[in-house]
Amino acid sequence: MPLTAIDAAAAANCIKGERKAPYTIGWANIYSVPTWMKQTEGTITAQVEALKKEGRVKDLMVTDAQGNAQTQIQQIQSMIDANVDAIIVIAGSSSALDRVVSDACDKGIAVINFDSLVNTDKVTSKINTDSNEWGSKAAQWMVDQLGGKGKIIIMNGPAGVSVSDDRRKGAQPVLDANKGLEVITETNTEYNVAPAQEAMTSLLFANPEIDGVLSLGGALSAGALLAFDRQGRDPVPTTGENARQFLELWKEKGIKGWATMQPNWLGALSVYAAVQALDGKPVPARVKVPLPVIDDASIDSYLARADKFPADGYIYSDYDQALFDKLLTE
Amino acid sequence: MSVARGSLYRTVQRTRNRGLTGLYLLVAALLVAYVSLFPGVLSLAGFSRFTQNWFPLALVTMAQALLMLNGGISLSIGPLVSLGAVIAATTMSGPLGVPGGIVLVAVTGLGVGAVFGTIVALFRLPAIIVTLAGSFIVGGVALLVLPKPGGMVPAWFSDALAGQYPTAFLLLLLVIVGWKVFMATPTGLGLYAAGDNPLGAFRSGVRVERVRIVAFALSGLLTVLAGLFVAAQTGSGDPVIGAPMTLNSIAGAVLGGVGFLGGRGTMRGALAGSLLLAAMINVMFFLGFPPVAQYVAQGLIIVAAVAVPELLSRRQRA
Amino acid sequence: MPLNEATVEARGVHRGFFGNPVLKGVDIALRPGRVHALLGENGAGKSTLINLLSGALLPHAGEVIVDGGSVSRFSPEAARRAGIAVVQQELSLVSELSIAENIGLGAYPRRFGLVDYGALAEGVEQVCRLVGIQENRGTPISALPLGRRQMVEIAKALFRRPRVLILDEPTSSLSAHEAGVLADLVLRLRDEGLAVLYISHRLNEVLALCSHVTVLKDGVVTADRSLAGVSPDELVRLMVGRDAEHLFPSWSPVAGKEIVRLEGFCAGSARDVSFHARRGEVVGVGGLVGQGQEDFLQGLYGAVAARAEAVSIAGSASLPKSVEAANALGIAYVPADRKRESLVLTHSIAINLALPSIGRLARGWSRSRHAEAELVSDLSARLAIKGDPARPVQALSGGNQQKVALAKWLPLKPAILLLNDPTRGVDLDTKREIYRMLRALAADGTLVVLMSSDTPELVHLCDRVYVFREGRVSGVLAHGTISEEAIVGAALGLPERKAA
Amino acid sequence: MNRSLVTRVAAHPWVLTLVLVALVWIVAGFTLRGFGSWGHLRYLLELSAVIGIVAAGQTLVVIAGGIDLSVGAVMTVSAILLPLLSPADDPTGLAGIGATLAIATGIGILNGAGAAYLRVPPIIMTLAMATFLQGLLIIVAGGSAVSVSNPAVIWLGSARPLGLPAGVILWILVSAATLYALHRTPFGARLMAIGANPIASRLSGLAVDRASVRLYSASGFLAGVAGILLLGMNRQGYAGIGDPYLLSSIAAVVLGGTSILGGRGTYAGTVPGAILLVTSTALITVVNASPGWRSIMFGSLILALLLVSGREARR
Ligand SMILES: Nc1ncnc2c1ncn2[C@@H]1O[C@H](COP(=O)(O)OP(=O)(O)OP(=O)(O)O)[C@@H](O)[C@H]1O
Ligand SMILES: Nc1ncnc2c1ncn2[C@@H]1O[C@H](COP(=O)(O)OP(=O)(O)OP(=O)(O)O)[C@@H](O)[C@H]1O
Ligand SMILES: [Mg+2]
Ligand SMILES: [Mg+2]
Repeated sequence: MPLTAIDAAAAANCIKGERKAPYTIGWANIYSVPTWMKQTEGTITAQVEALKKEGRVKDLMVTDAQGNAQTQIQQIQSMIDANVDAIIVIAGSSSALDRVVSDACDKGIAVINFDSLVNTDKVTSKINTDSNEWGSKAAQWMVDQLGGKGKIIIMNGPAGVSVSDDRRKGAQPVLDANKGLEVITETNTEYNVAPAQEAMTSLLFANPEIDGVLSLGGALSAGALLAFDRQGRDPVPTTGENARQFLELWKEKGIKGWATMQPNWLGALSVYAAVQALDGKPVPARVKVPLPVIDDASIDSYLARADKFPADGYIYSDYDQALFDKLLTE
Repeated sequence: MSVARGSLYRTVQRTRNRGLTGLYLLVAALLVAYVSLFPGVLSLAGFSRFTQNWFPLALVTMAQALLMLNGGISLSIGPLVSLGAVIAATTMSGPLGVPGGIVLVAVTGLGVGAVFGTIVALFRLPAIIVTLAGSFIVGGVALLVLPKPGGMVPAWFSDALAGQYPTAFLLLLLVIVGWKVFMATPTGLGLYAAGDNPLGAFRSGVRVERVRIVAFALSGLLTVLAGLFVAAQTGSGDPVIGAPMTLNSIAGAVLGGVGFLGGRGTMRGALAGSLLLAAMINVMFFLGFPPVAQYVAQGLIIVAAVAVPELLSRRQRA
Repeated sequence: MPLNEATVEARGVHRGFFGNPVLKGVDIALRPGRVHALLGENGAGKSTLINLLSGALLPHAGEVIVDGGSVSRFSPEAARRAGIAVVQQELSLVSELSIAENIGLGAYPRRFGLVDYGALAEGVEQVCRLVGIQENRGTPISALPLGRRQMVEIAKALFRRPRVLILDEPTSSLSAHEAGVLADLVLRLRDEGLAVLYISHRLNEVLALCSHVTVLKDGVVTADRSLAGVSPDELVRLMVGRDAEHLFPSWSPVAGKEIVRLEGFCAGSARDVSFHARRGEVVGVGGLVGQGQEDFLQGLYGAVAARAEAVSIAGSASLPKSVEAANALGIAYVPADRKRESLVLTHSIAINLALPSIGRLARGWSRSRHAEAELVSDLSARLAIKGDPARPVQALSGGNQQKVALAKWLPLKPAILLLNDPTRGVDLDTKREIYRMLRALAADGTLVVLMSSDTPELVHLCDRVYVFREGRVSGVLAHGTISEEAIVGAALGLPERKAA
Repeated sequence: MNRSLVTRVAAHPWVLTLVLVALVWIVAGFTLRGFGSWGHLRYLLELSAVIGIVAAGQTLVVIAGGIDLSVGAVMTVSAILLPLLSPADDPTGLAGIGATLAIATGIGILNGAGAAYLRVPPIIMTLAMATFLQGLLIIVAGGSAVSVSNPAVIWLGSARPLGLPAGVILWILVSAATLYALHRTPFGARLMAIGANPIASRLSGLAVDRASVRLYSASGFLAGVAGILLLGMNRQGYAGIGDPYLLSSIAAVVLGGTSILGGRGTYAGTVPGAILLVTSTALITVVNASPGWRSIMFGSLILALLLVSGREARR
């Protein structure tokens, strides 16, 4: 992972003024209801509890913008007004939060942005996996599976959202390089089972020949598999994310599968990074978390832990402080 | 016949506050709570920021109230906000520049609104479903203009509108003055009349259909202006940023006492309703409510804002 | 313009609704300086005709002529410019706007494109004085009682400085005093040279005001003549095509068991009312409009909150808390504003008639179509309600609508029937039927409480009359002492009132 | 003859919606591969069943002059609560269903009570309720939710007695009950009257407040049923699962010719309205176009259907 000197120099970004432990941390959530968010918040609060015990964090202020980027701006503004020491944020819009986030940075507040990123670089650190890589790796696996030839359907997340757009963009060069792979059609749905299943079912009726499903995240793949199953069609190689339901179906139906993930512990890592930065330790301006891959070899190890995760949740890879330290110093 | 010029106007204005005392008190209480929790809001910058956050909601609430007063409703407020934002973000840094962008956004809003209004008025279709279908169309166009968040609004323009100064508040005052002027035109009063008693208004010589189209067009204008402001506030465009605003605009208007069937309610009430929604978010933050409590409190405050005045007035009547 | 030239004229106009012809080649000519009466039964097409004359509807055939020229593409706006103003039977007011803004609606004085509130206030002031509106001009319409709204509607017509003034049943919701003001006004306007078209079911008004009459029957004009020297009986004959019968039935008082006794009753603006009545009586409730009579009735009906010091009503020692409770005690109420408070206009006549009985007729969970149909045909026959019961009640004329509003309570066999102005806007024949029915119900042992703004009704129909003034009973007139003078005297609080 | 047909259709706008569905199906069946197969049509019906069942409650509420904006949230809550409320030792799974429906109905009762006794406009009451339920979901979602193992729910989502999906059969039952309630019971007649003129209804002795409580509880109950069916079809409940059904339910009602102002309408129109919506979505899905264009096409299709069926009669 190339980390330039400039990045390292910018590591002390934002933080100014009297910032002494224990710190107050603001967690500006965009929407706390979805299970992924709930699990992520779980890792955040767990991390905060641990840090509280060490006396390094005093308080965690949580807001929920109910999916409204405007509200999120207002809430981050309130966090600035309350002069919290750090703000952890998943952006409700990759562009809309730029101004308020850089405002927070100007006020000397550590800003850690993970998952959905803002465009501005005026943050202490951005922590994420690489969405482009997500798409290209999935597409590459599909090419390998099908031997570079076949008809595939691409399932995307919601339109107009950066993550889903970036993943799709990442897949494009691979598809261009392998003209034997024909994209019959694409869909855009929420990252949820029901709409994905619905869309896939319609496509199954319209397309008698499908060789692969290149699904780019969330629970889309589970929806696709359910659609194949319920229409009595033989499943085809499918990519996806670490949704527990997908992993279980993959095993149960014995398909050729591949999955990666957006680890929920990015939340915990963000809290950890915020405190590190506030403590004056170097934190890279960009932390690119490598994509964990789940394949036929590793799926069993994930399913073995399935019980610890909600049925509609995501089985994320293990994490510990050593991993965090490694990611933050790399 | 010594009617002082303007005294009629003043009396009329005064009676429009009827029934809003409860809401005004609630809003005042929230604002007092906010100020005591965070005195910084009294500084120029603090005040500017707070009004900036309120402004887009105020605009869309007015847009919705305008239609509801006329007996309509719009479910395409959210997508239209997005459309305004993406047009602003894609044109303003291009050859058209800021003025060109503003004009283009305004024309789009007026045009889209007028088209909806025409369909509703001439084909006599229910506004709710026309604008529901319209929301998909407008949302689709926004996605075509800007498939993912991006674009750019010149920094000076952002700073001018959403910087350290209470420009948003001044703009809001301007819009309110504009509304007052509109409500002092025959068309403005016709808007109420056509909402409350369309047949009577028609027989009185009000051009009910034209008034309806005007209402939709103005509502479209206010909506895209909210989008324009959002683009300036955020410095960029996002094709789905407006989505939650549809329901919020309805909530603000109904909280403010604007009725569904037309002709009932006032714009001042709607504005108070939107202020209530905006202030509530900040107050809950400073009270340190966890998300669960935020949801519950929000629901309770909304129900109470409507139920308490009603119960009190029933008590008085009995 | 020569005085005898017609200002507005309809020639051979045809108009129907959904294939049902209402007007079949009607002629009418309104001339300056003349008050022209338009008579006809409910549903004869009077309102339809004036809608044609005022551009609110377009004729299917024939033409409307203004100042000698035929008009194409007529509209309310064009009619206003031609100086035609209409007081519609259905109010065309906007409840949230103020009196002044309503009066000016559609004809605002402007300055720089804005409503000139100064000029509006002046213009409104003039017409308000003419019609005697004292309320603050900024008061919203929703705060006014029905009668006052009607006056605003008249002021609104005058505000347009019309050459032609069309009044469609303007007095049906007015008090006697307001009606008097209006009559004077009409005569004055006539003398100023206006052409006036006057529609009313009150023949004495017609005789007092009008000099010419057009009678509509079954969509055609059956009479178009001067009223000079026409007697009331002749007028009735012109209208209904046969000799006039007595309007009021004769009856002999019966003294049934006491069914209502109230002391210190308060509801809404009604204060400290003492009231008692027996089965078999028709008890009148009179007074100027809006003196608490309506709250009194609605309080008895459980529709507004009420309390009393001592109560005995239909065998119960407490007031009904809700409308259902009142119904259960056998109390029924016929509201004044039938379109708003009584009928479900868009629904069928049958449903409207059956609505209060539907639950009782049901077998188990299901509605009994058969029993309902029987009930409906029985009621339609008993009250001679015209029209297919499957049609919406809004397609009925006002009089027939009123019959529906009354008839739906009969299956309940009410012990107490509360009526709020039941003959408003109702034609003569129907009035007669309603009066006969009220007395017949009384004879069967029902207590009928009749609130009315039509004083002759109280005089000729009631056993006793309670007169209200400022929320209190200002006089109780017993049989034999009831006269128009006594009622008006008590209503105005004159000292020589007779208390029973 | 011709004319009486026209007037009949004008008097029953739902017939037109039905004709539209038939037309769309026939045209699509001949032009699109796979559309006309029995399996596909059956699937469309199955999807329509979910919308149709929520929209049954919505139809009742709208006819009575109200609106229920909490149905989506109620569906979500039901789908998420059901696995939690199903005791593992109940082999039938009916206990869990009963408990879930009781909660859904309870939510409806609260809506109705707020609208009737607190005089909160239904739109605000149900919107606030939806907000409350979001709060509830934060507590419940992602907690100990387990995959649905309730046998009755799984059966509902996958069985095909008589060759018809169980969900469709359930829908037929709900439709029959709704049509019966609306057109054959005193309750239905009263709802229509209340929707057309609440003041007159009250003065005619109809228990308007009580009716409104019953009405919203029916809507809550039916949203609960739809949520359970949706859970059965997806095997998994998640936050947001019910969200798309709020607008769909309203759209189905209005496309079916029910007046959004209340007082007039029938569930007989909502049924084809629901099918029309699902069909439109399916048609748009198989078109290969950018998301923006798809959205535009969907909106235009609804608008076109609306124009063809030209509702709200001239005054
Ligand atoms: N808009 C309409 N649609 C359908 N039918 C109508 C309409 N307006 C009037 N009618 C019918 O035309 C007939 C005549 O109505 P109109 O209002 O002209 O009667 P009218 O003479 O004014 O009666 P009234 O004395 O009760 O006022 C009525 O029986 C009514 O059924
Ligand atoms: N089928 C209908 N559809 C729509 N409007 C109708 C219909 N039938 C009648 N109307 C309207 O309702 C009115 C009912 O007829 P009519 O005028 O005879 O009653 P009314 O005299 O106005 O009642 P009232 O005297 O109490 O005011 C008509 O004037 C017309 O405007
Ligand atoms: Mg009439
Ligand atoms: Mg009449």
